[in-house]
Order: sequence, then C-alpha cells, then structure tokens
Amino acid sequence: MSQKITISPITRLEGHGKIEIFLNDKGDVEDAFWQVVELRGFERFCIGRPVEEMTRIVPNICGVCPSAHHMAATKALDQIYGVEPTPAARLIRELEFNAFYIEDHYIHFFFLAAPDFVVGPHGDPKERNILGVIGKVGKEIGLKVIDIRKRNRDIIRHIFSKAPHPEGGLPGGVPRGFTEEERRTVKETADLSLEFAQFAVKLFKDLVLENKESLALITDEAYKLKTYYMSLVDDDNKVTFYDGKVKVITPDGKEFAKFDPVDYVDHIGEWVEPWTYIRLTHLKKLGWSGLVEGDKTSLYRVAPLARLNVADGMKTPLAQKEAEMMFEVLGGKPAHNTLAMHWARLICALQAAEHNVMIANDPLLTSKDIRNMDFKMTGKGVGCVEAPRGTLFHHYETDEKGILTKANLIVATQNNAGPICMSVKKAAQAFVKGPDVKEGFLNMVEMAFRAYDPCLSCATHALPGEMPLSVSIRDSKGEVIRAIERGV
Amino acid sequence: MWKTECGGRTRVEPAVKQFLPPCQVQCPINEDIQRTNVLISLLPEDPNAALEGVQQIGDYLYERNPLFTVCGYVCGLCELECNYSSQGGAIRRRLLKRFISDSYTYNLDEKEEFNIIKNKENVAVVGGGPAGLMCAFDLSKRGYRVTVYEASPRLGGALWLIPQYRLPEKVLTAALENLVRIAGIDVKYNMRIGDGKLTLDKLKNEGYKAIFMCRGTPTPRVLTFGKDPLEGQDLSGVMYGHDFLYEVSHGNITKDYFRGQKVTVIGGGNVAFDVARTARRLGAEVSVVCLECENKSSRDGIPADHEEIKGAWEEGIEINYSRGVKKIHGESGIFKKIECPLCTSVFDDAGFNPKFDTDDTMFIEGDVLIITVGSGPDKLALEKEGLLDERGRLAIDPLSLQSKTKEWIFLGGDVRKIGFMVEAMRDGLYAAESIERYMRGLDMHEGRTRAFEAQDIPKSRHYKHEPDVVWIPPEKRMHFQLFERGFTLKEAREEAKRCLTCGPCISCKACISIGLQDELPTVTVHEERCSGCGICTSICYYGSAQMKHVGDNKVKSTTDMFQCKACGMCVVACPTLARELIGCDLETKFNGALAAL
Amino acid sequence: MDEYKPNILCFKCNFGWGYLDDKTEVKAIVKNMVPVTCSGKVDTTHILTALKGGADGVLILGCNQGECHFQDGNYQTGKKILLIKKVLTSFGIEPKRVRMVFSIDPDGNKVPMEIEDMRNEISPFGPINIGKCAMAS
Amino acid sequence: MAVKPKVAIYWLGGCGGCDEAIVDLNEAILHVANAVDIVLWPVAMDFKYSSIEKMNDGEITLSLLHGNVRNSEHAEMAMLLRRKSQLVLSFGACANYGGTPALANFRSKKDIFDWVYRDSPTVVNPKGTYPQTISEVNGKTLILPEIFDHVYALNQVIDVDYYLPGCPPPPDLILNAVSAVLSGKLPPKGTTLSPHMAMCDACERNKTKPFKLEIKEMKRIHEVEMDNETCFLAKGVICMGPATRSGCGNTCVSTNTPCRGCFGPVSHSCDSGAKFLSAIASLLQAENDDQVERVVDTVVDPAGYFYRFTQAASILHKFDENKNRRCP
Repeated sequence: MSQKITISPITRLEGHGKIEIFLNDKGDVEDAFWQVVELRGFERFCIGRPVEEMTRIVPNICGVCPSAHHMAATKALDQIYGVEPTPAARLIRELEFNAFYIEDHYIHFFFLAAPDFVVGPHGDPKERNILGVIGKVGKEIGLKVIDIRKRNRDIIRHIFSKAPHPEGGLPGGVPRGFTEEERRTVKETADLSLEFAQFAVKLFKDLVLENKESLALITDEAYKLKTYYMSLVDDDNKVTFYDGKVKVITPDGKEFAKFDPVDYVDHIGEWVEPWTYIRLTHLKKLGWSGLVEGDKTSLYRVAPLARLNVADGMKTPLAQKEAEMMFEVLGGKPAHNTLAMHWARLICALQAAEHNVMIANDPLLTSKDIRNMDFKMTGKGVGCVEAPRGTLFHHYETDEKGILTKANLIVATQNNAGPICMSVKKAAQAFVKGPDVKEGFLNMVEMAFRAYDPCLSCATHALPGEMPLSVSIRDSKGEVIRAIERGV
Repeated sequence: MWKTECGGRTRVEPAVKQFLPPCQVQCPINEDIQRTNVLISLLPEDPNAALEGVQQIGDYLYERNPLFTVCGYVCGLCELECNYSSQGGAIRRRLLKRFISDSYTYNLDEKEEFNIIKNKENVAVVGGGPAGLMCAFDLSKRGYRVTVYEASPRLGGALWLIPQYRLPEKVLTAALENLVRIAGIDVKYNMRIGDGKLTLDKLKNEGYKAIFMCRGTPTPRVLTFGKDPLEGQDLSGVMYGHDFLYEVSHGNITKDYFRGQKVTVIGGGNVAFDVARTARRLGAEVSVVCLECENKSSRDGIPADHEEIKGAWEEGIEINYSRGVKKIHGESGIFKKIECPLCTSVFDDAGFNPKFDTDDTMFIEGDVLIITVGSGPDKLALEKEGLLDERGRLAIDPLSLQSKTKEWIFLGGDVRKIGFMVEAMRDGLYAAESIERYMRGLDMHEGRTRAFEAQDIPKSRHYKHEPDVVWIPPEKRMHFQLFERGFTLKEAREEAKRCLTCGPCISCKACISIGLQDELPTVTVHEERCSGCGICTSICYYGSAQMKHVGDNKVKSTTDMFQCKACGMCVVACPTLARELIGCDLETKFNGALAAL
Repeated sequence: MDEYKPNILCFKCNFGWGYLDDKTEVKAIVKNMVPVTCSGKVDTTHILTALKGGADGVLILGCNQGECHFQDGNYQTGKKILLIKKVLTSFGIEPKRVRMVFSIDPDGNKVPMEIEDMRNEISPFGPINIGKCAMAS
Repeated sequence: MAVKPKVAIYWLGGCGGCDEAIVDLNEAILHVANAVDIVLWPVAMDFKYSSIEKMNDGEITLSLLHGNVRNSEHAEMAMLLRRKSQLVLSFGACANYGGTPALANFRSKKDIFDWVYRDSPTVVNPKGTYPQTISEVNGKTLILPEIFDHVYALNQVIDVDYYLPGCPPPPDLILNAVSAVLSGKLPPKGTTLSPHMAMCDACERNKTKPFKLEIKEMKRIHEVEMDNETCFLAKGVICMGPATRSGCGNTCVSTNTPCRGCFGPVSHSCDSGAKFLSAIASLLQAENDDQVERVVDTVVDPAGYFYRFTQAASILHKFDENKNRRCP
C-alpha cells in the first residue's frame, strides 16, 4: 500500500546534495534534511605543496566559481610573501574578478533560475531549461547571453589562461597584462556587458514584477528566512567583491560585527553533524544555535541578497538605483526573501559591469608594472574575497621555504548550508501536503534550494564533486512513499 | 673467467666515411686501439687470471699487426692525436701495448702457425724490414706463396738501428723469427738485389708474378754545406750514425769502446739522439750539434722527440742548437774539430735551405765525429732496375705504390719516403692490397681513398691526469738494459680505464667480444612521437643526439649513427618515448625478473 | 612459518659487476637479477614498476663515480634515485627501498652480500604496500 | 524525421568545470543540442535519472563522463551509464587520470577526516562528532554514502571507449569528439581524442631552449621574471610540457604560466610523471658529486608537480592490468 515519491537528481544546480523530507501521521512535513554527501580533502592534500602552486590547485575545487578560489588564493599569497600587488596588478585582478561575476551570475540566472520564472514552476519539465527560456524570450537573447559570457570569459582567459580553471595568480602580481589594443577589446566587452546588465535587470522586472504569480512567489512567506547576514564591504560600507572588511548584521539589520578577514577564526565556527559531510558555519560568538531562524539563531546567510542587506549601498550609481527599487518592492532592509536572491544577483552583476567600464577606461590598465617581487616571507595568509555565492576564506600557513603546512577553507555555499536546510524545510512544509504532490510543487521545493545557487563542489572543497540531489518523502515510519515520474 | 670471442671483430671500412677515435685515425695501420684499451681495462685484478686475457688481447692484435710487440716499445704516434691531450694528458697507449707485449713476447715461440692454404701466386718481397714483413705477412695470409729476399743475414732492417735500451733484442728477434714462421713465409738471407746477377727481372723469370720492393735507405746521407759535400768525411774518427748503430746492434762494438773519448754527433733527428745516447753508454763524453733551434714548435725546431731530448739531457749530453758545420778539421788524417757557424734559419718557403751567420762561429773539438743527418735509398740500384723517372725520382703511383715503369713491381717503405716504422708497415699493407688487386685484375684505386673523421672528446665530469712514466735515473742507466719501466697490471687497468673511448661502438665492440652484451643496440627516433623538446641533446655525451629542422620552424631530434654509442641515456631522458633502444635485451630481462618476483 | 625475506630486484651494470662470472653462478644465488650494460639505462619506470610488481626493494649496482664506460651513466641514475626517493616518500613508501651502490666487482662475489645487506635494512619495513597512503610528511 | 542520437552528460567526482567547458561551446552548443537528444545533463536540464534506468542497454549513443570515482554513487552511476551506452567518453583529467583531487591519494582518509572535523581552527565540535554513513536524528534515520579512501580514474571502474584530456577539455576538441561520434568517423577504441605530440611541439617557447640545457638550481615560478618567449625549463622553472600531451592550445604557457600536465601522458607513455622525473633528473647538473643532493633538493615536492593530474593513473597507484577492474 505504501507509495513512493522520488525526484532525482535535483537538476539545475551546480552540485549535488540530498534532501530527506519526513511526514508525520497527518501527512504534514515534520522534518527535512539537506545532506552533502562527499569529502575531497583539498585542505589536507595541499599540505607539502609549494604554496605558490595553490593558485593552480584550488581552482579545481570548483569549475563553476574557480575564479573566486583562485583570487582568494592569490590574495593569501600576497600576505604569505609579504607583498602588495602593484596598482596595475590590482586593477587587472579586479577586472578579471568582475568579469567572472558577470559571466557567473548570468549563467546562473539564465541557465538555472530563469526557467522557473520564464517557463514557470509548473511548466513542462522538458521546457524548463535554458532552451525553454530561449524559446520564450527569443533566440537572439539566448545568443546575447552566450556572447556576453564568452566575452567576459575571454578576459579571464587572457589574464589567467583558462576560464574554467584560471591559473597562475602570483604573489604581488599577475602573470600577464594588457596592450593598448587589447584594452580596446576589454572596453568593448565592458560596454556591451553594461548594456546587457541593464537589460537583464529590466527583463527580470518585466517577467517577475509584471507577473502576479512570480511576485507572489518571491514575497511568499514560505520563501522567507530570518537570519544574520555576512558580506564584504568597502571603507564606505558599500558592496565590494575583490577586497574589503567582513561585516555581519543581525536579522533586524543592525551591525553585529565588522572585522578584518585575518580574524575570521574568532568569528566563524563550523559545526559538525553526523548526517552531512558539510560543516555548518555559524557565528562563533553566539554559539551553535541549531537549525533555527529568527532572534535565537546563530546562522547567517551570504551571497547576493546578503550583500545588499549588509552594505549601506552599491558602489556604482545604476546598481544603487536598482537596489533601492528592490528594497522598496520587498519592503525595506534587510529583506529575508530567499527568492529575491535572483534579483539581487542581477544587481550585483550590474555593479560588476559598471565597475569594469571604469577599469577599462583607466590608463593604468596597460601599465607594464604588473609584478612586485620584493618578497618578505611571513608564512601566513588569509585570502578573502566576496565570491558570487558569498564570502570566501582561504587560510594558508607555510614553513620558511613557502611549503604549505596548514590550510583551512570556508567557502560561500558552506556559509549558507544551515539556511539552505531550513529554506528547504520551510518550502516543503508549505508546498508538500501529504503524499499526493504535484511535480510542480516539488520543483518549488527545489527553487528554495536553487535560489542560493549552492555550489556543492565548492561546499565539498572537502569532497569531490557531487551526486544527484534526490528528494525522498518518507512517512512517519520512515518508509519512502509515492513516486512521481517526470521526463518520460 | 676472462674470455673474448673473435665475434664482433671491428671493421675499418675503406672508402666509407666513418667516425673513429682520433688515435685510430692517426695510426697509419688504423689499429683499433680503443677496443684493446677497453679489454685491458676489463682485465681481472688477479695477475694469473689476467694472463689469459693478455694472451687473448695479444692474439687479437697479432692477427692484424704481427709487429705490435715491437710497436709497444717504439711507437706512440696515436698518443699525439689523443683527445685526452687537451684534458690532462694523452692515454699512454704505447705503454699499454707494451704491457701486452711484455708477456706476449714470451709466448710467441709457442704460438701456432696460421693454417693457410697457399694456393695463390708466388710473390717476392725484396727487403726484410717492417714494410716487407708486413706485406709478406698480409699476402701470405691471403694465400700467396711469399719469399723474402733479405740482403743482410737477418730480418728487421732499420729496426736494428733502434738501441736496445729502448727495444730489447729479445723482443725484436722473437717478433721477427716467429713472424715468418707463423705466417709461413720463405726467407732468403744475404741476397742483395742489383748485386751481381740478381735482378728483379731475373726474379720475375723465376716465376714471381709480383714483387714488392722495399729496400729501405741503406745509404747514409753525407754532410754538406751549401750545395757541396764537406771534405774530411773520410778522416779517421769520422763515421756515419747508421753504420755505427748497425755495428752496435750486431755486437761488433765492445762496451767502453769510447771510454774517455769526446764524441760529437751531427744531427737533430731521433736517430742522431739514438747515436748520441748509445755513444754515451759506450763511455764517451757526447755533444750533439744540430741546425735546428730548441723550440720544437717553431718551423726550425728540432725534430727529435721530446723524450729523446729529455733523456739525452738527463744523461749529460750537451746539445748545441742552431749550429751548422762549415768545415771538418783533421790532422794527419785524424779528425780534430769542426767549425760551426750559427744557423739563422733552416727552412724557407723553398724548403730545406739553411742560412748561416759566419761571424758567429764556434769550434768543437773531439776524437770522434758521428754524422747522422739521415740516409737515402740506393739510387744506383733503383736506376739500374729502371724504376726512376727522368728527374731521378721513384716512378710510382702514390696510392697503389705500383711502379709506373714495371706494373708488376710495387715499392714502399723508407725507399719511398723515410718515416716511422709503422708508416713503412702501412706501405706493406697497401702494397699487399695492390698486389692482390693486380693479380685478380681489379681496379687499383677504387675505394682506397679513406675518409675517416675523428670523434670529438666526450663530455665528462671526471677527466683524470695522465700517469707519469718511470725512467731509471740517469746514473743507474748507463747500460743497454731498458731504462723505462712498464705498467704493472694495476697501472695498466687504471690507465686503460682512463680512456674515454671516444670512438663509436661499431669501431670497437669490445663489450660484445667479452660478452657484456650480445649485440650492439642502436637508438632509433620515432619522429611521430618526438616533440623536439631537445632534452636528448642536453644529455648526450657524444654529440650524436642532434636536432634537425622540419618544415614550419619545428625541430625533431635525430641520432648520428656514426657517433652514437647507444648508451641509452637519451632513451631514459626522453619524456615522450620517442627514442628507443633497438636490440637491447633490458626490457626482456627486466620482465623476466619481474615475473620471477 | 619461515621469517620474512624481502624481495629485492637488482640491476647490475655489466661493466663493473660480475662480468668475469660465468653468468650462471651469481644468477643461481641471486634471483631477480637484471644485468644491464650501464646503470644509466635504468629508467624511473623500471624502478616504479618493480616496486609495483612486488619488489620490496630495488638495488642498482653501478660503477664508481667517474668510472662509467659511458662517461656518466651512473651519475645520471644517481640523480634519478635521489629524486625518486623524494617521490616515494609522498607515496608513503620508505625511500630506503631504493638503493644505488657505486662500486666495482668484476667477479660478482659482492653481489649477494650487497643484496643481503639491503635485505637486512629494509626487512623491518615489512612487505611493500603500495595502496597505503602517506601520512603527514 | 530520423531519430536523434541520445547523449548523456554526467559528472562523477569532479568540480563541474567540464560542464562549464561544454557550455563554453557557446553558440555551437545550440547546434549540438539540435543534432542530439540530450537525455541526461543534471547541471543544466530537467531530466530524471530513473528514466535512464528505464532505458534499454545501449540505447544511449554516447555518454560523456567527467570526474573521478570517489564513492559508491559515482561507481554505480558510471556502471549504469556504461550499461546503457554504446560509447563512453572519459571526459577530462579527473576521469582520465584522477585529476587534481587524486592528490588525496597521497594522504589517508582518516588524516583528512581528522583535520576537517576535529583539528581545523574553525571547527566547533564539542561532542567529537564525525559524519556517519547511518545516523539517527530525533528518530529519523539518515544515510550518507561511504567515501572510498582512494580516488580512482574512470577506466579503473568501467570500460572506457575514448578519452578526451584536459582540465577541462578545450571546446575545439570537444566539438571534434562529438562530431566524430555523430559522423561515425571513429578512431580505434581506446584512442585519446587529441594531438598525440607533447607540448613542446606546439610551444613557441621551445625555440629558446638551449642546445645543452643544464639546470644548476630549480627555481619556483614566483621567483623568476617571466617574459613571453623564454622556455620555462631554460629559466629553471618546472614545466611539464615535454612530457605532456598537446592540444590544450597552450593556454597556460601563453599566459606566462608553465604547464602542469593536465593533458596527461602522450600516447605510448604510461606514466608522464615518471618519464618527466627521468627527464628533469638528466637536466640537473651538479658542480661535483657532493653537490648532487643539494641540486636535487631544489626540486621541491616533485610528486606534487609530476603527478598533479595523474596520480590515480600513475604506475604506483594504478591497478595492475592482470587484476580485473575492481570497484571497491
């Protein structure tokens, strides 16, 4: 008599995980777990490697956001070898990092998120993918997405060899600079990207805000989660990606902490649960609260929405305008609407695009002075960047020869691990009522998850790659019940 | 046990461009020196066990050079070209060969005759010196019936002029007597051609189809000043070096013969010094007078070897450089003194054309004057036989040594051109080859111009200095016993090991004959795998791994087979397996051992 | 049960080691012997394959420094060995399991001794276990 | 209309970079998507894997599998797709040789766990909890897969038809491979679908390599001023190019960054690390014999360089051919 529901793998997320949903006798969702199922051990097997090689190893933590790891490692190298990158080198790094933001955010939005809004959560699964999106919004836009992505990845390629695995970041510099002619191409890309960024935000607003159903989704209680927020901010408390101080705000928006990344150990704790391989980060000073939201929680969230919540504003004018508008719609700061992450994501991409236009016009970009080799070995470095998916820490220690003796990594998705669990549970409780579940509703559970753009290959920097995220719904006896087959 | 097999005999191909170790190129008979060096280096430490090896090495050398036991004492030509000269001193090849000779000589008497079927024509060899013997030996091995006509009562010719303190009589006699025995050569002594009725034509009529004429240079050159011979060379007390040495070697001169006398030797060649040092050993107070100056490197430098001059100097012989002889003074038919003007230059572009400064003249008094300014062929005899051209020179073809006037006559050795013993031997071998071609009606020249290229010195991190040669101190060596100590087994192995074996394996193959490996591997390059990274060229010690350009500015590696020693270093170093050792059983043996684990 | 005897695979340079020996003899005493004309021909792949193939140790008998018939083959392999030892450490394999001897012994009498000597050194390690991973190095 | 060939794209223990590489086909991806019927691509498409189980054996024309095998799910997925596919393409460095994550084979699983869950500075773990394959949380049973203590290359677990090297493979090679399958113009089984020469063949810097290259001291990349034409080895910097298959488009060397060997060994070579070791050793030059050790010591962490991408396929850690492919 027992029926079974399985959906696997959870698709359209860069990584795998596993969701277990437990129903009580009434068939209501009693509990839900999100599990990460692997461990890779980068922190360990990098020990004994020459530390300057880290910029060539850690990008392999993740092929989706390698630039983030690469940049964090590069910044850690600066500290270990006690060098400041030359102004030109820093500029080039920021250019690359922004380009990465642009291509990364757009691949997520158009390939992974847009289907839910464009095709709709209840749309035909066969259609609910990038091709479906293109079908709806038109091929030329699909081509545009691809073109923008390609152009920005070309910038990455130019500086750091391979977009899927940028390599060669050097302490105090970058391996390659730009000629005047190359700068022109960069400028062209930057201008087109800015144009597209504005278009993308507009597209989102047209699709979502004009569309009752979507707007309802975004503001739906089920997709709200009250937590602390963490992000990098610059000296004016504006959103920044490449470098800055770590700021944390409380669920009701007050500043909770602001610290130099080097002191991350005092602020961030990683809790170990027996049922997942991922360590659940939380605010050390508050102690482990367990998976709860609201005032009791010690959990914080990172990533686009967190950035906008934490910062006083955006670095660039256009992005700032969009941010203001977003909070208006969502009813002020901080916004706890998980699905608004998509919106925030597009705004961050806009800031990146604006910033790159400035960089592209900066004469310093073509300077030949791209390396500072005046090393003073310090033996310790904490490289921290605001990665697309949130604040990222790379902490290395070496011996006097620069051989790695200790490594600790805290990556974006890990910061969101706890909240993801809760978001999924909340969504499940809202949308899963008893064994009789429509496929579309299960996708809405997935959406809660997808909003974080969780990158499990990152999160499992400790673990290789991913496995299908499967959702199984179990009755009070723990039996898996009810199956809906899709795609056949 | 120590064992070489005749398999893997090396070959020096005429008319083929071939890389050889410079010593082998330099050696007129291209003896494969490297091979025997390697074999010596591999001799057992235990002297008795080593003896076997020495014997086998000797046998190997003997097959190609029946006079090697003599060479080992008197010939070091190869050392002049040794690559090692630039890196701590040439390999002491002569002493290594002498080391073999030292024990091999005493086995010569027991050595078995070659077993040859003599089914070819009769050939006469006129003159029993190195050239003649070498020719006879080679022809006899080829199956000819050879008769040697020797003017004197014994073989050896000019070899007898070498003083015994350099070449022990036993070594010489053993070599000569056994040579003709072992090779089955018929010898007629005391037969002087051109003497009375015995002419070459007569020999021809006796059935000799070809004749090798190598009568050497029996006639001492007379002392001249300007164009004309000096007067007074007939005075009592004046003699010629060659006659003197000849008499000494024939024991016609008692020891102490010159006791208390003052002997002056004219001449700057090795023979002159042999004369001087011999005279010294006979008790004389000796001074040498030569036209040439002391600086050997200059055009007018003294021709005698450095060792000779050093030896003479040690033995208290006074050398007067850059002095000619203008007049020989005598009193009542007895030699008194010579008048020696300063020689300002010996050679000019015209050749030998000494100039003198008669204002600077010195007188050297003495009881005996020994003139040693070279010797020449018996022109009269040659003229009678009609072997000279209109300008009075030998009418022969330089490559085949065939007479231009009588095609069945071949000439070589000192009679053609005065030179080292081994050069005469080379003429002998050439003549033998020519006679074979002449008999078989083959082309006399084809493929005889050799093109050897000397291998460069291999790159090594461990160049070692040459060992010193040990001479008995002068005061203890005023006799006719050897004054130079030979190598002990240990010294010989060490010195042989020092040899860098520059030569390519194909010209050596010592490792094969001693069974270190079954065949010579060769290195091939799989071009389709070679990325031109050039690591092979960096590792190659022999310059055989090279890069060649292919098409669109790419490079690929190649192997110069002439220089490659298939040491396998490049094969190991090649990161793409583009280089492979063909004919190397390492993999098979390795897999075998692996399977046995 | 008889006590554990490590398997040693032994490369010996023919120019320095046992060329006087009528092969069979030393061969009889020493199994897994690979005669090679110059130790310079021994490649890293040979050594690693030997260890993978069950050799508890690999012994390479080369000539004295500076006495290589091919100038420097023994020196070349010497450098390789040093580097291989470092790599083995990363693999969690005792570097002493690879040893090179620079000496000469035409009669090959020393060969069994050399092998015995190495056996004694590495037998405490026990049989080689490639699967095992390196702990903190 | 004719049935489109079915294609599955799946990642095992990887980082997703290979998927990104496929997306990097850019416009071309749309054409490919038209030419084939993608039945599985978790990262980008909404199809379920139970539908794969339903398929007939060999129904899928081509499966692109990237990532190495580190746990039982990987192994099961690999085997399932092997069964359902006519051709399996081992896609990228991880699948081919283990990739960077295979460096984990230099350490033990315990060592890794102890650090991650006990010793690392940010861990808060009063109860000393370690993740368990089976755990009870307020009465609910939760399962985690067992992690192998060894990282395996794909062909150590299933039979592989073709290999596409790279970390990740470059677009042009991906297109060639796919179109080769579509057009049925396939090389012999087991072929690596990439140029077979080593990097130096395609490297502009090779010209500047001296005829006699002698390295008296190995330099580290940050210690040298790199220009854009000098051979890295000539500067004393380790570059795996000479032992590494070409076809990557020299992406790294053209950005003044030496090769680390992600394309793996050239054909015929079983272990690029071992061969490169021999090569490097032969280039190192010591003034005299007692200097040798010092010079060799300037090569820091050789294993980490030589086996950066190929540890799992190295002579020492690959499976013996005589043993059957086993899946622990």
